[in-house]
Amino acid sequence: MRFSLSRRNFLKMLGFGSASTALSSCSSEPIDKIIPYLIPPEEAVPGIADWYATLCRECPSGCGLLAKIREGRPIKVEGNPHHPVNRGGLCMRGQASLQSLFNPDRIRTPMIKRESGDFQTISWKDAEKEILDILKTKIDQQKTGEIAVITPLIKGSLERLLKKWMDAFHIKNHLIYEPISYEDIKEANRIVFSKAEIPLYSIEKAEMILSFGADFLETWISPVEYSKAFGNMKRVDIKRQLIYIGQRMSLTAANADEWISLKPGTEKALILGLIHFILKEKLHSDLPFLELELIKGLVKDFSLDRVSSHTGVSQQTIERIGKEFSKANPGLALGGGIAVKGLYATDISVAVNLLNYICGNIGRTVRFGHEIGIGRVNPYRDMLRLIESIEQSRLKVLLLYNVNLMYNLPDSSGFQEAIKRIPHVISISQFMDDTAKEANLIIPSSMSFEEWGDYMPRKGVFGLQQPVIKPLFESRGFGDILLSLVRSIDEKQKGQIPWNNFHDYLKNSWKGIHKDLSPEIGFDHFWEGSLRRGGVFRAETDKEVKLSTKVSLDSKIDLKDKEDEKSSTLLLYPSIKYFDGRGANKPLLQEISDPLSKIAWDTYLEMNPETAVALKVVEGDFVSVESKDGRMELPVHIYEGIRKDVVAVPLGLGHIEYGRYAKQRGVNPINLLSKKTEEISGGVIWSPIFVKIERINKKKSLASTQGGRRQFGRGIAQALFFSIGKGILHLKTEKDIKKEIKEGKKRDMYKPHPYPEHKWGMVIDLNACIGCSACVAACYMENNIGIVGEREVIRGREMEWIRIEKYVENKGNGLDIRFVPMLCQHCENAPCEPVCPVYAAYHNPEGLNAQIYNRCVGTRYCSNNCPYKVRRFNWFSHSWPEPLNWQLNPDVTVREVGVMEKCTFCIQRIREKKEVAKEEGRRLRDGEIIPACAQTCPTEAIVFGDLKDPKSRVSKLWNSQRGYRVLEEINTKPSVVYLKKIKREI
Amino acid sequence: MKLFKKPLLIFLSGCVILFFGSGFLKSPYAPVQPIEFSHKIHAGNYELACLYCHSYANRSSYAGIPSVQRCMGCHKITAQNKPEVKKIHEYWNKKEPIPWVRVYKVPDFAYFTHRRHVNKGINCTTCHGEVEKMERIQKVSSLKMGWCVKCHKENQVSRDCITCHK
Amino acid sequence: MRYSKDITYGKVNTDILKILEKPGKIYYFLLFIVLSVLSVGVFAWVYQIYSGIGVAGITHPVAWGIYITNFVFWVGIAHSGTLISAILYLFRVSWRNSIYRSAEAMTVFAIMTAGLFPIIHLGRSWYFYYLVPYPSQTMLWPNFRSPLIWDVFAVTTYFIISFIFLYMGLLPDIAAVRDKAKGFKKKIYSLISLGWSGTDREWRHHSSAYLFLAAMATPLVVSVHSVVSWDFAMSIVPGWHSTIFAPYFVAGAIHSGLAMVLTLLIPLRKVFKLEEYITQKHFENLAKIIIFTGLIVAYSYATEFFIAWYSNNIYEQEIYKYRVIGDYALYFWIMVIFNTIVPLLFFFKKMRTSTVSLLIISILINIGMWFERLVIIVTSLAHEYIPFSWGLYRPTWVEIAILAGGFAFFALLFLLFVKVLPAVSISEIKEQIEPPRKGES
Amino acid sequence: MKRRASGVLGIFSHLDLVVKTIKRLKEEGHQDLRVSSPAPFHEIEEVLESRVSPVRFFALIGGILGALSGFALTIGTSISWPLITGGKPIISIPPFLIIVFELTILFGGVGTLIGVFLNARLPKISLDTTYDPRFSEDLFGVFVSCPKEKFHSIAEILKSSGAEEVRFEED
Repeated sequence: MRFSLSRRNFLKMLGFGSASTALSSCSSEPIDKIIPYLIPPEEAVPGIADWYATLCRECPSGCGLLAKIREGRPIKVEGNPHHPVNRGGLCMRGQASLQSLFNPDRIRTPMIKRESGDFQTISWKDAEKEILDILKTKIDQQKTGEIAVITPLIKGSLERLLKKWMDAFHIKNHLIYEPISYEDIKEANRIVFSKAEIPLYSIEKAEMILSFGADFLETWISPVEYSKAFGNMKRVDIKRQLIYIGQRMSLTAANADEWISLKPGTEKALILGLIHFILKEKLHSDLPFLELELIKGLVKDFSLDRVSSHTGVSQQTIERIGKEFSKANPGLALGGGIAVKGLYATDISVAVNLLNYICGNIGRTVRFGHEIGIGRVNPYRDMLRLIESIEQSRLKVLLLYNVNLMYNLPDSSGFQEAIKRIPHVISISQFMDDTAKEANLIIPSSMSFEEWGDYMPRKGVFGLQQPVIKPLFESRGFGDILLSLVRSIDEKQKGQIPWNNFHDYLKNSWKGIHKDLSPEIGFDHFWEGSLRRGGVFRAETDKEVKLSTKVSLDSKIDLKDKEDEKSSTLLLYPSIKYFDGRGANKPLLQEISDPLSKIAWDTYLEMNPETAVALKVVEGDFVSVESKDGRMELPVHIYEGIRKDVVAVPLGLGHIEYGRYAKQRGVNPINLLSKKTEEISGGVIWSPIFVKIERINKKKSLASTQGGRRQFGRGIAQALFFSIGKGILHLKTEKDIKKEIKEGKKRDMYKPHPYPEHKWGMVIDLNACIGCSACVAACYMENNIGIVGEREVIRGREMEWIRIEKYVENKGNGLDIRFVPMLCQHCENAPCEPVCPVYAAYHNPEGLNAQIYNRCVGTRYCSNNCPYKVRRFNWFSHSWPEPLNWQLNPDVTVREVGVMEKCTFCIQRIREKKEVAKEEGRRLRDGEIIPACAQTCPTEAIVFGDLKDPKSRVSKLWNSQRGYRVLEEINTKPSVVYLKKIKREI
Repeated sequence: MKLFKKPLLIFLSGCVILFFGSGFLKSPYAPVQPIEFSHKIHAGNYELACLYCHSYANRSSYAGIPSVQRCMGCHKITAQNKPEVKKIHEYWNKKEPIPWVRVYKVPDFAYFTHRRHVNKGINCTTCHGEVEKMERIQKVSSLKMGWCVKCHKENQVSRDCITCHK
Repeated sequence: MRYSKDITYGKVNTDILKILEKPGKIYYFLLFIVLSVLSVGVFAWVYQIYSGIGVAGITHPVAWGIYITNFVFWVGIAHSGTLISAILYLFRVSWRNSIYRSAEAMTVFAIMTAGLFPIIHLGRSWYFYYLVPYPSQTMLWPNFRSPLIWDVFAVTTYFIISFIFLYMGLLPDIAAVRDKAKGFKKKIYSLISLGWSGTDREWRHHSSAYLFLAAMATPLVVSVHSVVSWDFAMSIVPGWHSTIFAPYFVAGAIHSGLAMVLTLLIPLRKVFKLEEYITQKHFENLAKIIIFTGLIVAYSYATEFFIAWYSNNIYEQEIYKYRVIGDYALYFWIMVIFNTIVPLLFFFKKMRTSTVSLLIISILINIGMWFERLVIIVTSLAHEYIPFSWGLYRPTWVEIAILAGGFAFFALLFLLFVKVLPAVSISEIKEQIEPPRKGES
Repeated sequence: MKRRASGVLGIFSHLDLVVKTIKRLKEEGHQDLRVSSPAPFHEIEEVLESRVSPVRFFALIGGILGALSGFALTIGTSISWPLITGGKPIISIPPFLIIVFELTILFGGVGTLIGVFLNARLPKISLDTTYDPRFSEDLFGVFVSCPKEKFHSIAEILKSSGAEEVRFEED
């Protein structure tokens, strides 16, 4: 049993393995072993957490992480506050990243495919020999052109090493593949500013944002970074607005002040219409005459009335937006979201550029010279070329590193057949995914947590990735694999590539960075500093750009292709949970319900209620969706936030392989895509896809965590409205607040209990909360919350301690979707406490509503009596298949079947910090204790602290003018105050 | 009626004896360890401080079991020829840790930190008994809730449940 | 009420002791059915404990379901037993004497059945003793502010008192059985008869004790179901949090209980030919009380809705709207019709007097009352304050099996009872018939 | 441990005769009578002029004890480990009263039971020799305990007042 062996080695080195997390409520003496350190590592004290800075590699944005290590295991990751990309925040996927490290379905050893088609374990030596044999023969035959290497976006040292390595083997073809790329933006920038790169968008600075299908709060380029920025933007001035233009109300749109739905494929017309209007009204910032004329020429036939009739957006709206946007100083128009990556993707991005240009946003909110990493990705066109050359058998060896082409490329691309034609497919992969399954040779590569590395999400940001745990299995880092391969070919290479392992190489290449960044200090000092900080970060200066004289775009009003009219338009979008599909094998991401659909564990087709009525389908009915290139059957989810003539499907599920959690779950909509690429940029044509939808005779109940869709006037998610002229309406005055407090006192029957030392409280700013559910993920990881699986979620038994409640309102700006993070409110008059017959629920002297798990007998009375329904019951004992259980937090017990559990305000963190403060003989500092949810929140919507300390942030926010407490009228006196959302009234 | 009066009496008294008797009959838990390590010698005769081996007790929740390296620190030279010491050498050479058998275990749902207790100046013996007199380590305190609470009550320290329950 | 002249003391003994004779085929057949159903229930419970409470349909947010429904239902059943045996005794209602014994037995058995369900319902049944106040090593005691602890006390007290009361009444009759029995049986009976020999001293203390027990049982019975109702009324769940719950539940309890008495007595009377002792008159009287309790229940329903409407409390209103037209509307209408409309049939003398209609109606009422509890519990929990976490409850086979098991358990106890102890009071019937007199003097 | 007593037992089958007999015996000055009957009869109690049963006091004392222990239990335990629930005071009387009430009834009931047992000398391990199985059916028994000498005179009285059977009990 290789695995158990490797585990024992691991324990040997890192000791205290048997700090068993199994709840043992039996009082009899447990015979278990204590395994002490053989050689105690320096500074590591068992029972005390160490934090190491590293990187998150779950998506190309490259956020910085701090990994919490206990007894040698990473048990939690948090955003690295020093890292300029995420600045301490972290998204749902980042939080779940430890589940890819400890995933039970990782490839554990090198494997080779037998004739029979099944894989057989082989030793590393043999595996390397296999590869070398193939490469050597190619070299000997001078046919290294027949070799191609495909990797995901790798930057920094690894990339440089790969280059060297390929030279060593005379390999030319290297493709960088990312399923979701932005070649259209890049291309547009080349056209407009003759600068082929993806710029940096300063969302904080923008006074008004126009987003054309750019879901920058979910998946667009660098979601955490932009969410953070968005939060700050709102904080700077509550009245700053975001307007979202697209067919579907995405999470970003749901957080916008206004969602403008326009006919599919008419974005370009709208943007040009806006430009036309702005120029006509002379609202533009001053431009040289020639440029003005040039642009005028491009937009001449986009008069208001035509555009309006073509896009279905009213003239007033266009005028209003035009006026306000040009007034905004600066504004920011965003494009290039998947929703607009269609036949005219590049044109749209060009138009967006022009719009930004004439309003003088270039160089202010759109900043060049930062070379965002994702710009390096090869477009879809190149992949198609590759496939072509396979078909013409000009390609014999395919070396794949962590790319899941079988899944991410549409069937229409022909790759699925092509790959079978290749004699040698070598897959260096972490998981047995759809692609690895097709390989002849599988090499297990380490997770980012196990290997050295660095990553440059953009210029000036050198993220350093240090391993936080020894490889769990017989996996190796990609760099190490490359090095050892090179080492074992003939001597003269050795001169060029003298390093024994990637760590040495990395250090060496950082000598270079050291030289041009801070030569004044010694390297070791620099190196250690970088390790501690998680990298070196330097503010890059922007590069000036000017309008190219050769700006051009297809400036006819494009009418959507002549498809037969009864077909509707399909919109694909990357799921905030699974991104492009790589999240699907993490049980946590499957379990958390999507912020908008509130559905977990499945793919669904989003459909407008009216369309559904027309099709005679209801929630959960299956329909068949058929495009020119593919057909699939999936259940329907009714969603008001989508146009009648449009349906949408999230990406991410429908894997053939990829581990127990992803395997055979949901459908993969990518297979509906066509082989056609967008002419100019060569990107995938994501939309519009014209599909026929037919009802089929099959239904299922979707794993929805939502009961009622509306608030029925219960004021759970409250909002205020502002209008440009009048400012915010119905804002509380100081007098009202005083009055409230006074009346609050009157309502009590008994005199309030004293809180001698602390009184913990929380404030949640709904204006900042974007519903991204990162807090939910963080809570799961911090508190060992059980994953119950689809069947139980359907029965309403999900265990989430904090949930994002979604409510649909039809006030003010048409459809209005609101999010409320709902967690235990730690009421002062908690209804759950007195009904517990055994004191398992009680109120502690610091205002916490405590739950003592091993005292609980499971009457479930407290749950009935909790008006907020935040108590969760363990209907079964949950299991974490080895090694997932290694992630469990030793400071939090694992709850047994039949026990009630709930949010504790992360009592273990409070306890820890209090202990530290005691040891150091000082008082607790404000902000020292941060619960997992507050810590990870990308928009810093959650503030936690001590209400007894009048100077604490939370006390200051406590009596805010926007403050309210949910269900105030039943006088439970919650310790959580929500700040009302603020929306633009139109 | 008379007949089954005596048997009944005997039976009842039997139950009573068993019930109370069991308390006294029960001997303290002292499992056989892979190495017959004697605290008597180390802590007793040589008067080694507890913290010398259990070095985390004042820094962490765990007191910590000495690493093999720590053992070898002395036993490379001292008492090499002793059979039990030889065993240490074996482990050291095999590069394997010594699988000691746990004697004191706080259940997973309870949080206990040595750091606070040690730094508050509570003697190790208060809970672990007179270890320096024990040939083989034995469990002297039940570690049951009542046992904890009693002490907390006497010293007027927090009896708030979540101080110890996690 | 008077019995026919030809009933003498001797006849009473012989007639009633006849019940205890060796049972016939039907009896064994019934016993077999009951036992098999019971074993299914037991299996279900074992399965539930083995694999976790999750195998039941209860879920979030409806964390209480059939188990608690059964608990309330059975406690309710118990009540009318005490009503007949104790309250009617205090009022010196003569016709109670011939039916009170089986009613009281029903009480005791119903409590025993009810007592099971809270334990079955627990997430960790094996820790049920945490609810019992005893000096444990943890130095921690139960929370006496919790209605569930009130339940523990109320139900145990109710059981003990009812049992004592039943036993008191039984003493002279057990003696009577003893005097007829032979061999081993005689030993047992003389043991449990405690050597009762009907002397003046025994009778004197006995009857005074009997009176006091009746006097104590009367407030107790009211308190017990009030406490049970407070499990709901003390919470803040809309649809539960209501001041009328205590009287409403007590009335409902007696309503269902009387129905259950009928359901038991009618077959009993038929099988053991007790027409002379349990007469149509008894049934008619019971039927009349049922009309009354039925009306009270109807009134309570009306009041609930009125309060919900008049309070103008959106949460309350939502709940009651939901009950009438929501997912559980069917249950609601079963409850309304069976509990309030059907009993009104007893206004017709025919309905009161024909055993068939009596039996059918009483069974319908039992069903109705069971659903009343289900509706109250489930609908309220399903639509609480936070719309986002509204949910549904679908019972699973486990719950159904245990439900059936509960009925089987009760039936089993009753079956055994009628064959082991006099199901009709001998001595108290004698009190009702003319004692033998020479008449000269 | 049979309670042997010397005396005369008369067995009757009619209530009125029994009553007459008792009257007469009392007139004759025989106070120590024990009457057995299938059911309780006020006539008999009246002629025996037996005082009111003291069981009521047992009930009362039991009840009082119950109430006290109820208060002790609830308040005592709440104080011994004060835990706040739902913002209610540590000693919240209203809920405690329910416990108190239940315990009052419980102890009262048990007290009553004890009362009966003590007063009626129950449980008896075995029946008196003077007991006749038919007493539990339809016969009445009047037992006059008296020394051997008086046997005949009493037997006379009994017979003459309609006893169907007369038995002598010697110790």
